[in-house]
Amino acid sequence: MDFLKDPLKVAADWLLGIFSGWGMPDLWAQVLIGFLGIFILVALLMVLDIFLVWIERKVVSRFQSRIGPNRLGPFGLIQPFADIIKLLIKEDTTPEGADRTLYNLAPILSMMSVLILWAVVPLAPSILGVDLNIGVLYIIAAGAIGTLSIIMAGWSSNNKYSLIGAFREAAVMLSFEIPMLTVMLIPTIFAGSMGIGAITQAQDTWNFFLAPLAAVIFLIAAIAELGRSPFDMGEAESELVSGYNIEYSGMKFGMFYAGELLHAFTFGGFWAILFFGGYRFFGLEQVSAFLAIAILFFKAFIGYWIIMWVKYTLLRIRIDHMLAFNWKFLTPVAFVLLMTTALMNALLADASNWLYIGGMFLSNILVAWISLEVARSASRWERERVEGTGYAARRTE
Amino acid sequence: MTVDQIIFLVIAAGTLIAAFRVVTTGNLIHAAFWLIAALFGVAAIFAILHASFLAVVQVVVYIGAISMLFIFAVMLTRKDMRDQGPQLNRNWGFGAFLAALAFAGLVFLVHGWSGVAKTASAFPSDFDAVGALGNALVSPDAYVLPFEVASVLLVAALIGAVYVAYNRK
Amino acid sequence: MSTETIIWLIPLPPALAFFLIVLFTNRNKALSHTIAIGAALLSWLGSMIVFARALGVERLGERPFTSSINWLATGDTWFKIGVLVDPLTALTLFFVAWTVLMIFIYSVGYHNFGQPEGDHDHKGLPPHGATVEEHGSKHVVPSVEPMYSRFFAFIGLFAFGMFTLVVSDNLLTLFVGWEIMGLCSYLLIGFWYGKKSARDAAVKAFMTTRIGDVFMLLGIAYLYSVTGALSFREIFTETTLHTLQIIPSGVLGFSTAGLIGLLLFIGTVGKSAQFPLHVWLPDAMEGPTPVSAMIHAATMVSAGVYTVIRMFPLLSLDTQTMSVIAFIGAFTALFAATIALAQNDIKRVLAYSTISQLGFMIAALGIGAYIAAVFHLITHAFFKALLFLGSGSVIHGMEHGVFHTGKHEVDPQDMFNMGGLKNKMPITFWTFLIGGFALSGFPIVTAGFWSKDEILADAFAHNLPVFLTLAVAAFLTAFYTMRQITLTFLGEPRTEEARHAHETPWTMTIPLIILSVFAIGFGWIGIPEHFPLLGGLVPNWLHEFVGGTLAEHPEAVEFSWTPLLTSLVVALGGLGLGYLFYRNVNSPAEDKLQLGFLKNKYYVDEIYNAVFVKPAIWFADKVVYQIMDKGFIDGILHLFGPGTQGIGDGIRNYFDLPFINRFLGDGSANVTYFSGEKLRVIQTGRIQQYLMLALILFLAIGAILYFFVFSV
Amino acid sequence: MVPLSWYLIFSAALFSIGLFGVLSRRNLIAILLGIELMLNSVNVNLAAFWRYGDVTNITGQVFAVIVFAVAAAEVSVGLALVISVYRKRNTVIADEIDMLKF
Amino acid sequence: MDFISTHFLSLILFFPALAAVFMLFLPGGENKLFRWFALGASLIPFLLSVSIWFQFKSSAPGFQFQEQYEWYEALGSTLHLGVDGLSLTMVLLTTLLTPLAILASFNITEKVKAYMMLFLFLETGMLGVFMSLDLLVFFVFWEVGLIPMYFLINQWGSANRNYASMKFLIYTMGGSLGLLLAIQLLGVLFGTYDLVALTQHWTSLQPDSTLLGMSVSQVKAIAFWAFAIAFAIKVPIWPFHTWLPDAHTEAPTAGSMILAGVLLKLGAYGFLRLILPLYPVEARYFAGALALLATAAIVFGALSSFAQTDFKRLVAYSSVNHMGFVVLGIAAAGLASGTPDATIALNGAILQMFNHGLSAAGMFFLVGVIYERTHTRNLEEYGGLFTLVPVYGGILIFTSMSSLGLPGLNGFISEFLVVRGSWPLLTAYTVVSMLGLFFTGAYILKALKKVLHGPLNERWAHGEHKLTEINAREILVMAPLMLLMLWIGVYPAWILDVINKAVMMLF
Repeated sequence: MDFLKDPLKVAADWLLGIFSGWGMPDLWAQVLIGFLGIFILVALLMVLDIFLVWIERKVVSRFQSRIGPNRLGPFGLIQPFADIIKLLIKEDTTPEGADRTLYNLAPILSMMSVLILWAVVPLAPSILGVDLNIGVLYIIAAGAIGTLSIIMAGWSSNNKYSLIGAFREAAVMLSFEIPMLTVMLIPTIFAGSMGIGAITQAQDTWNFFLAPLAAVIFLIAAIAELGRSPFDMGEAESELVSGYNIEYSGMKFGMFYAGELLHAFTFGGFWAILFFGGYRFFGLEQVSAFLAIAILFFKAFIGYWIIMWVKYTLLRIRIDHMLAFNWKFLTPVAFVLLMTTALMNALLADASNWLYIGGMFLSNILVAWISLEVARSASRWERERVEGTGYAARRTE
Repeated sequence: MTVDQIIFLVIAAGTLIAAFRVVTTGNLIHAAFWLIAALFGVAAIFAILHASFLAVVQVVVYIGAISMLFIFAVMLTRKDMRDQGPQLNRNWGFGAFLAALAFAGLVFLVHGWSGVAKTASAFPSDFDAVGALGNALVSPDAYVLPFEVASVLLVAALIGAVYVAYNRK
Repeated sequence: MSTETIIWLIPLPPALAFFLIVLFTNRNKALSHTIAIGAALLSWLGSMIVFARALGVERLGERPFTSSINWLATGDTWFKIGVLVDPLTALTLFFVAWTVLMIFIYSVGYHNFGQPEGDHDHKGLPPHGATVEEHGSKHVVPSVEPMYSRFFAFIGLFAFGMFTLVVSDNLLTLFVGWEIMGLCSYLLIGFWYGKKSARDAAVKAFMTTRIGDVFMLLGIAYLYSVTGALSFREIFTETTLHTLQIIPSGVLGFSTAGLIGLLLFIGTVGKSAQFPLHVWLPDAMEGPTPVSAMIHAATMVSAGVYTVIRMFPLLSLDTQTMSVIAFIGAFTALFAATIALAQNDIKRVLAYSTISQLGFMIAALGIGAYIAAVFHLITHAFFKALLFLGSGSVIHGMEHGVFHTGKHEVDPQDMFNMGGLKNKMPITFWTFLIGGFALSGFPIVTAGFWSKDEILADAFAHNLPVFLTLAVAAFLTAFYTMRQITLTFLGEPRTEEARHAHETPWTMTIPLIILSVFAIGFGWIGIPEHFPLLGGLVPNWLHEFVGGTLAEHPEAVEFSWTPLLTSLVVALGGLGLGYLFYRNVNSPAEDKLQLGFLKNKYYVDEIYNAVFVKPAIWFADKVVYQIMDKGFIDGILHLFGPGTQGIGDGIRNYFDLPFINRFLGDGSANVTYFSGEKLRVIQTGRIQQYLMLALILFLAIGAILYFFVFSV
Repeated sequence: MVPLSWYLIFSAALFSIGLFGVLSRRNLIAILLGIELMLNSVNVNLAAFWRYGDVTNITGQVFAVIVFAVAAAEVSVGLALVISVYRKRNTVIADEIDMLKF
Repeated sequence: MDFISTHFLSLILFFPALAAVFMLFLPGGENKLFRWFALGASLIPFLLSVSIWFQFKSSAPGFQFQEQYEWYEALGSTLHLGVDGLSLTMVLLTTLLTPLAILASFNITEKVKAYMMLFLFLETGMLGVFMSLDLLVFFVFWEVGLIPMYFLINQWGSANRNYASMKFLIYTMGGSLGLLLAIQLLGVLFGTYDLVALTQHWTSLQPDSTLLGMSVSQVKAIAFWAFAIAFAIKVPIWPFHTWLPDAHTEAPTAGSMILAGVLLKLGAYGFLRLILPLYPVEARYFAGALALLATAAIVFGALSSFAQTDFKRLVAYSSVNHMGFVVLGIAAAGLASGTPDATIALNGAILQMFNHGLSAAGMFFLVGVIYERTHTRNLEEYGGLFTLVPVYGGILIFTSMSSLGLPGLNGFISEFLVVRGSWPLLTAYTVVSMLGLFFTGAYILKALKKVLHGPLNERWAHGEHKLTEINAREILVMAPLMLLMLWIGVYPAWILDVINKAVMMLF
């Protein structure tokens, strides 16, 4: 039973016993076990990544009324492995005039920025890499490294398309970090802690019901962070050929590609963790750690699926519209929402549970409605100004 | 020499080398990337000092934002991709001398200070540095006013930067 | 509802009607007059209820209906206002309510409600008639008054003022109602403000009465400061009256009561148009209609007399004051009657007759005939209202003729343009005749006879000169009344217009009929007990009832044949002579009484203008404003400017310029310039060099501080 | 255990390197880079003094946070100025921007 | 909420000034914004003062809502605020009239921002005078009220504005020189400027001792006249009144409203607050002289007004006439402080201040309304306008009647009380002043006759000069004033009670 409940501890104790048996000092043994744990987690993630490729391809096919990979293995399940083999054996090119160090460093950083996120993901009540008390900030910090990798890649490729792509992507990521961080503070308010584990534990009621608008904003900002359509500024195949990773081939490209997919899945997971209770599901998570992991992954897949749904449904938005959308709409709304939530939290501190939930929910809806109304009238104003009709035109004359 | 010390020395050396490259390398983009390396080093130093909040904020703010801005600025202020001509001015020797003098003066001061040999005390149990920091920043008894002033400064800088860099054509 | 509540409520409906009409319904004529008449009806109803209940109370005078509330804070105490209904008030309420209601109804017809809008009518001018096509031919009919709603608003406010005055239990609210009526008279006289004569008359009316009001205000203040109260019930206590009587005022030997009474009486002189403040009333006939003129004549002027009657206990304390009152009343009665002889305007005759009749009442009070004054006040109100409304009806009928012929230069109010209207307007004629006979004191049947007879009897008993004066005035009254009736109704029509006049609508005739009933019947409530034949058939109810108002019940005078015969002779003689004189007179030239000084009202207006108005304007403009303010005070002020400037110039030229400017100012600038010239070389413009310089200095200073300052 | 003096010397070195950059680099952006190094060295000092003093007294960290804010503001405005100057003068070399001289 | 309830007065006092400062930072050119902002900013003090009106306990002695802050420690002066029934009435009047004046000036199109700011500063200055219980602060606010008005006249006035504004400023400043010296005399003598403390010290001085080399009574007489002249100029009492017609006539409409509505009250308030308590003996001694001047103001004011052909100047002189009654009441009170007669006279005087604030502001506004449409103030050029503008005409008649003192409206109550109070004390003066009351009617009717009645001047009936009816905003300005006029006229107890209790406690 212990193993089902807390497999990590059982395994660690077992390994510690073995290593001690070899006469290893405790400190070294623990470091070794830690490395081992990291290795296993990363390895599992890479395997997952392979299947993500398959899932992505299958899903996009269904969206586009195609069947997708179906030749290799049942349902084409072997197809991703074939792809990997292709990537591995492909020629590794480096463009002329490239800044070699940075060129080679960029894909590694890209992959790394995703993988280090999993250090703070609470997979189960007992399985958590590091319980950082500033986990929320850590997520953003890891995103900063992703930005760095893209800039590196774009600049070092000595290609103007990739440079432009990198710039656009970096600008987008820098911008959308702000609403993202802002709405991530809302679960922080509810939990009273920045730690991801604590946030999960605190969700007796899913945060989604307390802050639906925050969840939506987080999802939008996450899609922008990921650089996926409709915010795929960095790649933008039709304009920049392939953006910052244009000059990459072989496994270096593979790392970018895998990084992006895993990144999307990871943010699906964070969405679930921050707003849908993470591994929690009516106490089922207490039964077994494996069940908890399954619950989390199920939720993460739903988030991932929504992200894919958006990607394959919406068209790309122009960069200036996108930044304007962020700075003039999303960020102010996030700020207002944060303040509203803080205020409501203070006001409803002593209220009963249902009143608390209701008040929070209604205040979110209210903020959403007001901001949509404001946005609507602002855009009508703008349209009339451009078209030269209505009050706006007369006013500006 | 303990493990701590070794780790510190390694990080400090890396940081200083990176910093040195920042001021000496001829390629400005490289200088910016070296700066990122140096900042990572400083973040690591923070981590060693158990200032985890500072460490993460160092990454978010400096690496995530400030260094990106530097790279942007470098890109925006050049006609071709590579740098031309010397990167140091005529007086660099004198500058180096002054910097060395400053370093010497600082070391001298540190050396003469009585508290230099202090050792770190252990963290009290159940002391939450991040929580304490958060409370200190928004508590009216502590630093809410500087905090607010800083935020006003940031807003002013934001608007000012937009205004200054805005292309009026 | 308790009686007190009803009394409080009586004045309110007309005031509400005023605000409703002004604020909301002034565009809808029918709604406006409905509201106004409805309000008058409510007030009428309230008055009748109160009157009926008052009749049922034994010894109402000692136990009147009264109720009051706090109004003004005066130090430790409150000044209270309230309502009071004693027998006098009850009777006054009775006739005021009736006349007001009649006037309201009458106005509907008079202002041509239901007729088309005029062709060229302007607001502020009387309607000029409208052209309508009927049976294929165009003809002109009277047009509706353009400011119809406004008229009803004004008379509503007027009614509010009158009711307030009547029901109030103290002098101050009485004064409030008094002044509100003054405002309304101003507004109504100036109703057709487009006419110069109308607006001059309005200002004249307001200013003339204001002279009286100012004195009355002083009187009120005086009374208030002596007794500390203004409520009638508090003043008319024995101790208070006694105090007032014994304290001398220090002016011309009057007692305090006498002086206060005189001041209050001056107010009445203004309001009731007694000599010498009578000049406004004839001019007030510029008002749009006989209706508003009647309001002034039959109602508002009665208020003056009412006030004197009200204050009778106070006035009667000082014989000197009483003789002044008696003198003014008697003189006015005669004076106005003589002027009335020579007037040709049907309304002006009535106006002067009003002044004259008011003089009768005042004189009656002056000789202490309290009940007679009240009696005549009431009967006069009814028959004079009847006469004014009748004259309005005549004018209206004449206007009809004017519209028919289209000759607008013909004055529809000039009696010499009428004649023979008896057949054209029978109802008007008969009611007018009743009113005229009542005014003349036609024996036995008319109310006027009984009241006038009582005054004469009292005068005969107390004061012979007054009796003689009044007798002459009564004779003249009968004479000019008959002159008026003869010229207007009898004989043959003298003009085409008179030939085409015809009877007025029912809204105008019904009030005439109702009022004529009162003009006859109301006399019977006050038949003296010892009157031959009739005395005692009907109990002298009035004497009993009204007499209860006073603390001491006044004794009825002994019956005497002399005044009775006198009044019979003057009434019948005046009427007969009048008919004989004017039977055949057809133009002003044939009228032998068109004497210059009578026609011009003894030149009083001209004298006032030359003695008071012009000098006042000259004094205000030339002396006070031009010479004193502009010339003298401002002149002194304007000396300050040049003086200060001289000093300033001196300081500037001999100190500032040479010393401060040249030496200190320019000198320091020169020094600064020179040093700047020499030092500018180090300004290279290179930021890093500045920084290095700063750093060197910093290090140097730091080192110096460290080694030489802090180490010591 | 790492002694406090190590941190202080490390930060002094970092500071001096930054100072050298500020004094000697020609490029305006490079000068700003130097300034960043100097600010970082200050933060290291603040954090070190916090750690080696009374840890419950959080003032050192608060100061560091405010230094972050100031640095961010400084960089944004500084770089905006640089870009603006570049637009106007077509150069980012500090020595060439010397209009403000005698 | 605690903060608000403990800082009512300073909130009312400084809110307009803070709002004015805030207006500096509003973007330029947004006239609409400035107007509404200023209106809103002036409404808040009004709401606050209404709220303290209801919280005010009129039967409690002394000052209420007191606040005291360090201000000028070296001189012993503190920022001491407080109100009693007397000043509360004036505060209410001020906070009521300021929003109305701002609303009245919505048609200003030049330099709107500066205009609105000046108005808000003006409000603070006026309120400060009414609220301060410290002589030095009193003086400071006294002068603060002066400067914005100077600029209002000087910048937005009509043709002769330079002369008028200069006259206003120099005249008033000249008067306040003596005031400042006298205040300093008191302050130096006792080391405090606090009114409550000073009143005790000052009145308890022995009359036979010497002070500054003179006998106390001499010093007091000099100080009395220094105070009295400063206030007399502000009231203004004849013969210091000639600045008033000029200033009122040249000021913009809203400026005249405030000038007549509130600024004149500062002088009368000074008499009540400072002269009567500080100099009871001198007030009694000089009451006759004061009454003489008041009577002169009543009579000559009315006569001068009657002589005018300029509508606004006519109204301006009517202020001299009406304020004469205030001073007459004060003189009566000075003569026999504490007696019931004096109390009634003072009640009347204070109520007259309030009433004149309503009616004069209304009259000036109505003059402004017609002037804005016709661009002339000459009475001869109007005529028959009642036909064109019936609503305006009705409002004008209503307001005129209030000014005339028609019973049933507010003016009558206060005039009656003054006459009643001063009759037994100053009989002769009261009788003479009745002449003024008579001429009040004369000039009011003259104005009505010339403007509304008579044959229509065809110039205003058609074409480009066609007269337009008073608009909704302007009616909105008049509506509260008219409502109050009627209310006080019909049922004055609500306000008179507060005044009466204050007077009973003060004197």
